[in-house]
Amino acid sequence: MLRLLSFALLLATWWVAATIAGSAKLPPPSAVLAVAIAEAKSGALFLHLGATLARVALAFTLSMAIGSALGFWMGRSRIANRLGDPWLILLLNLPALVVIVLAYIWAGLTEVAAIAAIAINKLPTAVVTLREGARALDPSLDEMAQVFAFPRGRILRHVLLPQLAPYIAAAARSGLSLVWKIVLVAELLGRPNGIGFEIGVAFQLFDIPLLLAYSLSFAAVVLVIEALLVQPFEQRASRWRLRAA
Amino acid sequence: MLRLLSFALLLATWWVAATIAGSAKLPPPSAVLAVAIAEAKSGALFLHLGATLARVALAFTLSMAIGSALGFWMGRSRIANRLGDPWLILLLNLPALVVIVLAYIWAGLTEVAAIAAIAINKLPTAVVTLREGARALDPSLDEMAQVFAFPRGRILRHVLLPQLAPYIAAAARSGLSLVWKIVLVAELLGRPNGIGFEIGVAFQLFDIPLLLAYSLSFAAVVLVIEALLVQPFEQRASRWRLRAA
Amino acid sequence: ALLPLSTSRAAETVKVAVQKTGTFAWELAVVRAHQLDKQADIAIDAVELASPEAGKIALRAGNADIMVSDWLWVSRERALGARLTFSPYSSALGAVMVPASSPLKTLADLKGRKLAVAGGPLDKSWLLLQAALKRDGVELKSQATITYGAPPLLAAKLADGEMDAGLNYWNFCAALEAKGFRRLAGIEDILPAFGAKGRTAMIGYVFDEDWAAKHRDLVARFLSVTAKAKEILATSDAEWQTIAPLTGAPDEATLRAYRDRYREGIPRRSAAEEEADARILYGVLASIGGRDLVGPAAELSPGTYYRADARD
Amino acid sequence: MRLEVDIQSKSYTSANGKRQQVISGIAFTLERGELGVVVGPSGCGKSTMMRILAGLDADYDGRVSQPAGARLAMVFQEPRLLPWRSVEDNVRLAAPEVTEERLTAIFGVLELEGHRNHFPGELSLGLARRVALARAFAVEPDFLILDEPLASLDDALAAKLREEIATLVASRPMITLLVTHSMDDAVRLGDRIFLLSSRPARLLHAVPISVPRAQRSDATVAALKADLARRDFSMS
Amino acid sequence: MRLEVDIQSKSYTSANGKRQQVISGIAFTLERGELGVVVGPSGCGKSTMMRILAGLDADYDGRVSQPAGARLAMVFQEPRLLPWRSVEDNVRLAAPEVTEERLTAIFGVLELEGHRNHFPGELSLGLARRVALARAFAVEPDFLILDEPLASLDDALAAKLREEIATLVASRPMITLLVTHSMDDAVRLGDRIFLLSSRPARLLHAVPISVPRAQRSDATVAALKADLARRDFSMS
Ligand SMILES: Nc1ncnc2c1ncn2[C@@H]1O[C@H](COP(=O)(O)OP(=O)(O)OP(=O)(O)O)[C@@H](O)[C@H]1O
Ligand SMILES: Nc1ncnc2c1ncn2[C@@H]1O[C@H](COP(=O)(O)OP(=O)(O)OP(=O)(O)O)[C@@H](O)[C@H]1O
Ligand SMILES: [Mg+2]
Ligand SMILES: [Mg+2]
Repeated sequence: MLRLLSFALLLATWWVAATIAGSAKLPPPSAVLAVAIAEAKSGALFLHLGATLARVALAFTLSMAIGSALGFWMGRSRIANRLGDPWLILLLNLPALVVIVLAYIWAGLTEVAAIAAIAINKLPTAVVTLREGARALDPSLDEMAQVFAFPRGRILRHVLLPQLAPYIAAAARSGLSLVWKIVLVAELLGRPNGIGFEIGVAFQLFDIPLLLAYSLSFAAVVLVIEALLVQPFEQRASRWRLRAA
Repeated sequence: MLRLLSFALLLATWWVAATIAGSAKLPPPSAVLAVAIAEAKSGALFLHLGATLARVALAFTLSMAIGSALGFWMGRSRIANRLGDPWLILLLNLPALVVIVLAYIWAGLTEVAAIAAIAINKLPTAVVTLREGARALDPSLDEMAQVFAFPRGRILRHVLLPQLAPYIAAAARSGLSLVWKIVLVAELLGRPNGIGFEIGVAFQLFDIPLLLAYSLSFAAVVLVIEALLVQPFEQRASRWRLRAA
Repeated sequence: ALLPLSTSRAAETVKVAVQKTGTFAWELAVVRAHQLDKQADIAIDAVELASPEAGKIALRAGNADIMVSDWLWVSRERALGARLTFSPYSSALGAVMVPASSPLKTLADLKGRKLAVAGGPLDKSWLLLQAALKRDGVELKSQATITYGAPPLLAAKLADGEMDAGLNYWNFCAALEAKGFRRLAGIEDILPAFGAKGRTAMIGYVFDEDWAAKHRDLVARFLSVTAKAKEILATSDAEWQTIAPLTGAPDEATLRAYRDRYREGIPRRSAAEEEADARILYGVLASIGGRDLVGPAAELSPGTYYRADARD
Repeated sequence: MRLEVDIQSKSYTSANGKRQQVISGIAFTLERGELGVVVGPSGCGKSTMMRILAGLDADYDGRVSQPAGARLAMVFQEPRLLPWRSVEDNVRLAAPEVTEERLTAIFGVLELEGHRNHFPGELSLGLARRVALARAFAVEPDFLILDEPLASLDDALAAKLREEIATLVASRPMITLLVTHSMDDAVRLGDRIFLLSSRPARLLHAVPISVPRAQRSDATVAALKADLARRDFSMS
Repeated sequence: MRLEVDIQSKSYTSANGKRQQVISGIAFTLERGELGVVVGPSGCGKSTMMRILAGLDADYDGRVSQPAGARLAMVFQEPRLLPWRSVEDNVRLAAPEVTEERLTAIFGVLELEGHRNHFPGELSLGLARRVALARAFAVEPDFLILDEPLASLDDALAAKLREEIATLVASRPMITLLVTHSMDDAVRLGDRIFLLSSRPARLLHAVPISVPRAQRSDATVAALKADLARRDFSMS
């Protein structure tokens, strides 16, 4: 289990760095873990983590679904691409802070505003990635599907999705991390709970172990999801790729 | 020129929205433009934009170069992937705030710390995207190159890069936007100039037109670069793709 | 026996935005603990937020009726057309802190030093400091190495010796003080030089004028409730033990520093006196901060201070 | 049900902007039950024509009336399998109604039984082409286009599959078009042989073969081939 | 310079985990100047063997001593061109030292002159295979592997290119291996013919052809083919 080894190495590196730098500059893993356990015992960790995870899940699903559809469309249709491009570039380069502030001003400090703002932030990166995927589709397989009169659903599932899979995987992985980072900002600016809220508090108090404990809790969740769900699935789905000799 | 039309539509939409919502909730384009012009005249806009662009350019180049190389390696070597994966997931899901704060604590409130922190934030998304690209490489072309004893440079330029191009394009586009967003945070937290610094000031004053003027200045730069440089290049580079019939 | 009566009549609600780590949150804790709100028959609905700027969003978005900010911003907003108004909350101001062993003795010694400035170039304390030194012929902005940044980060930077001196918000200064750092000067100490009569409350409750006009009674009761809470915190040391966890103070010394500085900051003067001083300071700030800071108005916008007795 | 083809002209614009005519005049009709064979030099425009007939390309001058409501099946010149689906799935996706029985029969004839669960990347080129044939057979088409279906197969297997195509064509009334470079295949299978010129493709001859398929002895085949060879050279 | 081949066994593990033997025993040597032809049923393991000989696959039991320092060129069974480079660039990238003169000659023989600036996606399959041949020719190899180079070409062109291969082989002392399904090609070009069994491939016969290539008349060829046909069936 190379992966476990690498994980152990990571912890060891952290430990060493903390020892060298001194706990004021970087608290050791044990200190962070102790804080995390304390927060978990008090229930605060789960409360905030739960709130954040719910927001992440919603915003992620929303933006991936709409973003993928839009990106696919822009990759396939020249007109859609021309029309959508200026909007895309604008959305892509609008700072998260601005979108979130505007959303809160427009829709109030509500859950809906937060999730919409986060989704809008993530949307364009999904569009950009899936657009490239759609451009790289193999037209010869399209023709095959057309000749054999594949219905839409079958084309999507058996012809398009497998070709788009690497793009979707890339968009999803970097997208999830982006959503999570933006959720933090949204929580910092206008939610009364969630990891971002706690990180804001920890930052104001400049309590680095607390800051790290909350920050890493999400990474831990993703690590577990990756190891137990995503990677086994990916391995199954890419069985058809012949390994390099 | 569909693109111009779409751009006009975008401005019109904004105008209408501003009129409906009232300028307290969303300032009209004219107000933002007026502020932008005032800031440009005073020279402040160019000063901050220049500082930010320099940081963006450095951090972007750094993270794309290292991230692409790492991602390629992880996509090709099973061992590298297993070893790198936990680090990747950790980096991917470490909030920008945390990385930046730690970097500032470690390396002082310096330019180096800022750029390193930004690059570290962007790095993993480039890795994730390029890893997928490397996994999707066509082994039959590799074999061809090996048989004809292509030297490394030729393989890179003529065999690998064209296959990775869509992944690089996706990573670069969403990466640039990510770098820019993180530069803002880094500037907000500990730099004495740059768009992020000005956005921080505008945010403190809650001066929405100023906030938008600075935010959009970068989007405008990207829009121009895209239209004049990137897209013509992309069109040339993808001439070989047969358009759908 | 009175309890059923008071609950049967629905208490009027006031929505306030509070930063979780701020002093407003401490006061609200006291209000709740002593049921001051119930006694005044109001319900304080607090929106807890994690960053100092979030309150402005809450106010603009309509999620809060009252938040805490400074009169400078209120005046600027008024000049730009927003009908906000201000009621003094605290006169605690930042201070220039140096390490205990620092050779710096007076503000003028900052020349040529590395100075950390929290809150950016338009921060009130920073502008006042510059204005004060200008009178002594020191152009601090160009004659010292200035580093702007987030207040907690700069406090940490000063603490670990990267900076020679730091101008920070009062709560960070209090924490530094507890760590043995020395106050080179508090900003309130330099106010008299500009002609101010006393400690001037820079920050206060900010709310919409029209809303306040419709809820005069509610505003009055809210102000009296918070005044009572302030009084409790001003007199009772035991109370500080109760709210200690809220302050995030890592030790007794820090808590004590917080307590003392907080108590000093409780505004004791009438609104008219406050406003008179604010006008003077406004002039000073406008002259050094310029249009960027104050917006189009050259003077403190009329109506910036909330008058409980005024009728429209 | 008949196929009417009248392609006056077809041109491609290549990536460097040049326009190039590929077909300059091909007109014929095929009746239900007939098998037409298209023969022409490499690169003359045969596959282009097949794409037009299959309805994959509408950008040409002329008119093609495809058999209305006919089920189409096509063996492309390359296998065009879905690399991420097993051999069996590739066939079943194109022909969802195929019975297990018929599938087994088809795989048996094409000697693919042992490869059902392989992915296309694990097949040799000959095997992959056979899977493409299996897919077309499984569909039970009314209109069948075969673009060099027997290339890359050894002689024995090619002969066997030629028989199989003859059987299939005989078993149901369908329209078949076969592109091939093998005169042998052409003469053994075709009802009519269309000889094309080099690019731009023009129909040089449409040679009907009157001997019924079942009765074409080796001698007949040789005679027909000789006849064709003469014509072919006389005009191209 | 000689090629010594002794592959005892080669197996693949397919994606569903099953292991399958593909080659069970092939041993021969080929001297400089010789052209060996490999013939065997579809899917028997010919391409697998070529990949091993080309050094692309090291996962087998046995030993292959490639001609030391020899320049290798290979025509794969599929064209394997770089889709994003023009025909000319595809050739030049593999053979950077090729002179303009020689390139023109090669393109002339392969009838590719008009396609120099086309991208591979704009070629017919036959044209693409010719580009692959052009690439191999341009390299001027010492060791040349041709995996069905003449499939998908019309008879006239195939005959012409067969001549071209013969000329090339005669012009320089190199080792050539040709995989084909056409007995005609095998007998006309080969110095030795290796007959393989069906999977797992085993070397059934190594038939030397003693008549020099230039002197093989149609009658000799027919006789040799008949001889081979007998052997082939007697063991497979
Ligand atoms: N997309 C395209 N763009 C430009 N030219 C094309 C395109 N597709 C085909 N051609 C050209 O059209 C001509 C005919 O191609 P086609 O594939 O129809 O030939 P073919 O008769 O099937 O040849 P083969 O026997 O080699 O398969 C060729 O010269 C080819 O270069
Ligand atoms: N990567 C692979 N994984 C598993 N099996 C494979 C793989 N590659 C080839 N095979 C199997 O090995 C056998 C031989 O394949 P090979 O490509 O060598 O055949 P061939 O003799 O070249 O056939 P053809 O004449 O059809 O080209 C086939 O049965 C094929 O299914
Ligand atoms: Mg063709
Ligand atoms: Mg093969």
